[in-house]
Amino acid sequence: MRYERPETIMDATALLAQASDSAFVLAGGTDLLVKMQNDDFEAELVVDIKSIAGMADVVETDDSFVIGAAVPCAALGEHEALCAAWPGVVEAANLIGSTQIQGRCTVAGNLCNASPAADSVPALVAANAQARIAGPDGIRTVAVEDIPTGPGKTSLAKGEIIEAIVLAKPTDRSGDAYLRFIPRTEMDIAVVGVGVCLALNDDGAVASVRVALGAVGPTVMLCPEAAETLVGTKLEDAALEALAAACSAASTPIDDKRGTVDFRKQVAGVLARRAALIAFERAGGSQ
Amino acid sequence: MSFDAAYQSQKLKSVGTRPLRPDGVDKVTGRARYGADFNMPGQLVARVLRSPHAHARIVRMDTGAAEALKGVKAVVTAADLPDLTNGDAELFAVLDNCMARTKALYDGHAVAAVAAIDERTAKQALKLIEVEYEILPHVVDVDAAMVADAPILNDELFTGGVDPKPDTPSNVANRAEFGHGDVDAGFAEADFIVERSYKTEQTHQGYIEPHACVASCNPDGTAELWVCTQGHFVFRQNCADLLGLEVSKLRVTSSEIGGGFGGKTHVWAEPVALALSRKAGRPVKLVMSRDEVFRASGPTSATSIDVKIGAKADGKITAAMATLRYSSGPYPGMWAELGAMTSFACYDLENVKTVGFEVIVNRPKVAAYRAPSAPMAAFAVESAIDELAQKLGVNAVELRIKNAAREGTKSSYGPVYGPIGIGPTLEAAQSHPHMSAPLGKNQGRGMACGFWFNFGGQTCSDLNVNADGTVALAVGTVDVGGSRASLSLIAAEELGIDYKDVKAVVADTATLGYNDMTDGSRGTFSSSMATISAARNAIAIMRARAALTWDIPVEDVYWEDGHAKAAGTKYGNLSPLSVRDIAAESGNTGGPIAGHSELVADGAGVSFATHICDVEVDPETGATSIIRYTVIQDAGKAVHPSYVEGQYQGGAAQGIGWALNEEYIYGADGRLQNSGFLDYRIPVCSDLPMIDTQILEIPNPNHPYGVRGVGETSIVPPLAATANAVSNAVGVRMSHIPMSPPRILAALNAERD
Amino acid sequence: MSSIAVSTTINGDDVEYLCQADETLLDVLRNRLGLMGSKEGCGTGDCGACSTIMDGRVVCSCLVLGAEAQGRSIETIEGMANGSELHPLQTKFIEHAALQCGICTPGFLMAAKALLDVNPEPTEEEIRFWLAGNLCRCTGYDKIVRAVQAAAAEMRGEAA
Amino acid sequence: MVDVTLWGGLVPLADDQKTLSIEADTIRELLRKLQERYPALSGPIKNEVAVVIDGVIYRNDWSQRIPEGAEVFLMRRLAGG
Repeated sequence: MRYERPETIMDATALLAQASDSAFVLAGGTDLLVKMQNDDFEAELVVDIKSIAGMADVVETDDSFVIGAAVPCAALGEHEALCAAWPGVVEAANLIGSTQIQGRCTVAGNLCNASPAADSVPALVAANAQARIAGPDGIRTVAVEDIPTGPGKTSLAKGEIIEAIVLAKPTDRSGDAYLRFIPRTEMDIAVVGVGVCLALNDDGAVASVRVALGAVGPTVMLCPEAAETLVGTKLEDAALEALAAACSAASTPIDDKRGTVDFRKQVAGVLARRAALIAFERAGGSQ
Repeated sequence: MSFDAAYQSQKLKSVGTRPLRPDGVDKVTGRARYGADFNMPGQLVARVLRSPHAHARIVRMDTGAAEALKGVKAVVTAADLPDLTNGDAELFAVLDNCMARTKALYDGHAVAAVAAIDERTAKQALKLIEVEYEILPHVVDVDAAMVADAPILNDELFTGGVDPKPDTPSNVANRAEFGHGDVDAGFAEADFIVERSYKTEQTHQGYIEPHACVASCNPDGTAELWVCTQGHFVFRQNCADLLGLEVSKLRVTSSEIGGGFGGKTHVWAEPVALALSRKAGRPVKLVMSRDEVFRASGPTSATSIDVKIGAKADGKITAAMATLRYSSGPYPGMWAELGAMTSFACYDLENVKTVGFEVIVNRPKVAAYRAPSAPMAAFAVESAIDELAQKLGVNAVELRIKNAAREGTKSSYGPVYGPIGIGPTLEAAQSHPHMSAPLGKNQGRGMACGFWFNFGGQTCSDLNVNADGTVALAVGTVDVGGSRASLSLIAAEELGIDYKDVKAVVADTATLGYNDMTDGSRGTFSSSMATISAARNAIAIMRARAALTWDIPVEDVYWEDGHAKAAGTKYGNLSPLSVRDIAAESGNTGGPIAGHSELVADGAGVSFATHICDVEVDPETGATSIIRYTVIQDAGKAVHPSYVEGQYQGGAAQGIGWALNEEYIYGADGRLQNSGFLDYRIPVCSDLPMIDTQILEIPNPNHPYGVRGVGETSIVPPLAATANAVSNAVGVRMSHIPMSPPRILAALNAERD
Repeated sequence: MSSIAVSTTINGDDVEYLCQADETLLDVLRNRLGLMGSKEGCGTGDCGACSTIMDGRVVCSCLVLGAEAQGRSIETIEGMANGSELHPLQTKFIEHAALQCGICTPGFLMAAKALLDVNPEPTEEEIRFWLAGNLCRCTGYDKIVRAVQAAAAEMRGEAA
Repeated sequence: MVDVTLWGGLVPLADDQKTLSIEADTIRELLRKLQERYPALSGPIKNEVAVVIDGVIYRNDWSQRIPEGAEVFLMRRLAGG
C-alpha cells in the first residue's frame, strides 16, 4: 500500500485516476481504517486529502456554507452560524460515532462510504445539500442524494473526489431536524434515521418539505410521498399520522443484526413524526 | 499448618477504610503492563487460522506454502498439539478448542497457526494455508439442537443422567435433576399457578483486554509464559498437561489483567503460542483480535427455561418447578446443572424440582461468566415470582420475604442452609427509599433476588518483613479488581502497621506455591485468609526475636497493636518493640523474618443480593432507559468498601447490558454476525445512571474478619430486576432476554392487536 | 514496501520515526516508540482504549495512520503527568476507585482531559455522553463519572 | 455413622442408591470408604466432588470433621467466574 499526501486537488484526482481500483481517499479515516483491519482488505493507494488547502475549512459565503471534505464533524458543532442555520444537519453529523470519531469523521466521508445508515446523509438530503466533486475533468456539482447508488457504492467516477458539501443558506421560516434510532444511547449505527426540512408560508402552514429516510432501504432515500402529506398543514395529528404511514410504507428495510423489517418500518414513521415537529418548531411554526 | 478460620469479633483499624490502591499510579500513567505490553528479544508474531464454517470436517490441510514463505518460522496444526489428555474429557475439550482435530465445531474454531517475523508476514502466511473442509449441517440454537433430527455434533455423545442409558447419540450431553418433596401434590394444593417459558441469548464477558501472551520455549526444556489470566497456576497446569512439559520447568507470570469475569479461567491460545515457540525456537507473542475474542473465546450459555410456580392465596408457595436447557458450545460443561441448582435457591420450598439439560451446539466453547448460569435461571424464576405477586395482588417484596430461605431451610439443590443473608437484603430493599419513590409516565419498577455459591480453594501467600519494618506481601491470586489494596489492608490490620508500609504483589508460579484461580468470588476471601495466616506466622517469629532481644522466654512475649510486649510485671521497664524495631535487628536475631501460609480456604458460604431497578420505556420505539438502580448485597465484611461497591456496580452494569442489548447474533450460515463492540452492544457511559449500593455486613462465620466473596452475585439479579421493571412499565411480560427495542415493540404490538 | 519518514510532536517532544503506510498510529506508539500506555481493545474505534489527543482533539489512535501524524501534535497518557506530579484527573481516578482492572483507564483519562480542556464545568450528562466512546466493563461507570466531576471541581479551584 | 446423599449423576455408580450410610469421622475417611465400596465413584471423587456438611461447602479440605448426625451431601465442584 502506498500513502500519498498531495497538496492540490488536481494532484489528488490525478493520483486516483492513475491508480488501480483499490485506491481510497483518506479524510477522517473512521470508515477506511476499520476496513483496513479486515484481513481480506487490500489497498494499492491511499490518498490523504487533509493537506490540500481549504479542505479543512467551513466557508460561509453570502448564500451558502461550504464544508470542506476534511472538516471533522466536531468542527461543525463549533461553527455557530452553521449550527444556527442548519441545526438538523449539524446534529446529525454530531451523532456519528463517539467523541473520538467526531474528531476525525467528515460528512463527505459519511456520504462516500455510502452506508444506507449514515447519520449525516438523511439530514443533508432533506436540506437539499449539494456535493462539489473534483475530477480529472474538472468540477461538477450534484445533489447529495445522487451520490450513493447502493450499499458501499457511489456514482463517483474514477479519479473523482468530493471536495466539499454545499448547503444553501436556509430561507426564512424554515427548519430542519434529524432523528435516528439506536438501541443504546450512543455508539450504534442507526437502525432508522429520518431527516426533515420544511419551510412555512405566510400563514404558518407548511409550504415545502423534504423528508429523507435512512437505514430502511439500500440507500438513503428522499421520500416525496411522505413530504406531500405535510404540505399545507400545520402538522395536525392527522397530517402527522399520514406522514408516519407514508414513511412506514416507503421503507423497504431488511432484517439484520441491527433491527427487523417490522421494527424499522414502524419506527421510521415514529421518528418522522417527531422530526417533523422539531423542524416545524424551528421554522417558527405553531399548531 | 493449622489455622483457625473462625470469625472473631474485633475492632478493626485498617480493614474497612478506603486507602489508595498500590497499583493505582501505574494504571493511571500507562505504566501497568498487561498481556500485550510485554516483549522478548527475537520475538515472533503469531496469528491463528480459524474455521469460517460452523461445522465442518477437516478433510485435508496443506501448510507447505505457508511454511515456505520467507519470514515464517513455524506453522502448527493439531498434529503439533497431540492428545496427551489421557481420557480427561474436560482437558481434551480445552485441547480440541485450542486447535481443532478432525472437525471444526464452530465459526472461529482454530485450525492452524503461524509464527512469523512480523504481523504482515503472519497474515500472508495464513492465506497460504490450504484447508479443505467438508461442510456439515450445523445447529446453533439450544432448542433446535434438542429436537430428534438435529444435526449431531458428536457421534460418541450419549445423554448422561437418564435411565436406561440411550443407544443413540444426542446433543443433550446430560440431564441433571434436583429438588425434594412432591411437586404434583404441591401444585394440587395451589390456589394460583404461574407458568411460562423464557429465553436468554448468549452473551460474552466482554473484557476490554483481548487474550494475549508471550511464550518462550527453550532448547533445554524450560519455558516461560507471560499471560493475562485469572489463574497463572492453572494456566501452567493446563499448558504443561497439553504440551507434555514438566510443571516446574514452565514459569508463568500473570500480567496485569484487563478484565476476565470468568473468561480467562482456562487456556484458549496459550498452548498454541507455546507450540509455535517450541517449533520455531524463538519467543512468540500471540494477541487475539477483538473479532477472535468474540468468535473463539468463551461466551456464556444461551438458555431456554420453563418455570411453573404455585401458591396459596396467602402467598405461600406450594410447589416450584423449572426445566432448564443451557447451550455449552461444542463441548459439554456443567452449565445447565448450575442453573438447575441455583434457580430456586433463594426460597424455602416444600416441593421443588429442577431439571437441567446440557446441550451442545455449534457455537464457541462456553466459559464461566460471573456467577455462571445463575443469572439466566434467576431471570426466569424471579420473573415468575413477579408475575405470581401480580396474580396474587401482593407486594413483590413481601411475597419474597414470606417465602425466603432462612437458616434451616432445605435448599433446592439439597443441603440445609446455615445462617444466610437473603432475608436482610430483602428487608433492606423493603425499607430502601428507592422502593417507595414515585414513578412517572412510561416508567416501571422491578426487583429481584439473586443467589450464588461462593468458594474458596487452595491458596498460598508469603509475607516478608523487610529490614526497615515494611512488609512485602506476595499472593498468588490474580488481582482483577483491587485485591492488592484489600490484602495490604488485611496484612496491615493483622500486623498492626500502617497500610502504606505494606506492598502487595502477585507472584509468579516459580516464586510461590500453587494457588487456585481468581474465580468463584474467592480472590479476597481466600487470599485474605492466607494473608492473615502468614501474618500470624510472621508475628510468631517476631515474638521469638523480641524474646531473644530481651533474653526472656518467648511465652512471656505477646503481640498487641503492632508491637511485641513483655507480659506481666516482672519485665516492667521493657518498652514494647515495634515491627520496625524487630526488623532492624533481624540480621542479628536469626536472619530474615517471614511468614508463609499454605491453606485451603473452605467455608466461603453462599451469597445473596437484592436489586431494585427503575426504567422508562418509550412505547413507540421500545427503547428502554435505566433511570435508577440499587444494589443491596451482603459482603460479610467490606475490606475496602470502594472496591466492594465497584464489584456491585460492575456486576449490575453487566447484567443490565445482558438484559437490554447484548446478544450473540448468528446468521443462517451459522456464522457470528456481531463479533465486535459496534454490534455486540455493552452498556456505554451514557446508558447508565449512577448505581446506588448498600453493603450489608453480616459476618461470615468461616473467616477471621467475617469476609465473604463479593465478586459474582451482583450479576445474578439484574436480568430479572430489569425485565420486571420493563414488564411493569409496558404492561406486557417480557420473557426473552435481551429486551432489545425490536423485541419490546413487537411485544407491545402483539398486546395492542 | 518502503517506509515513510514521519516528524511529529509527542507529549511536547520532537519525535521522528519510520512507519509502513498501513500502520496505525496506535501500532507506531506501542511497537515503535514503546509508548504502551495506549491500549488496543478493539482496533476498530469502538472501545476508546487507545484514545490520544491529536491537535487538541481526542481520537482513537487505532483509526489514525502513523503517517498522518506528520506535523501534528500528539498527546498520550505517558505525557499526562507533569514529571512526578499527577494530573488532577489521574489523582481523582485513584482516589475515587474509578478503575478496577485499569485497561480502559488511559483512554478514559485522555478523553476526560480533552473534555475538561474545552468544558471545565461539565454536567453529569455531558460527561456521560462525551465518554460514551470509552468502554469500561468493570465499574459500571459510576465512579469514573464521579472522578471526572471531582477533578473538574479541583481544576476549577473548588473543594472537591 | 454418616448418611451421605449423592447427586443424581453419581447414583448409577453406587448401585442406584441415592443415600448411603458410611462410618466416617472426616471427609477423607468418607471418600475413601465410598471408593472402596463403589470403585466406580473413584473417577468423580478424584476430580469432581465437593462435600457439603450442614450447608457448608468443602471443595478441598478433606480433613474436615463430620459431626455426628450431620447432613452430608456430595455435590459437583462448581465453576465460578
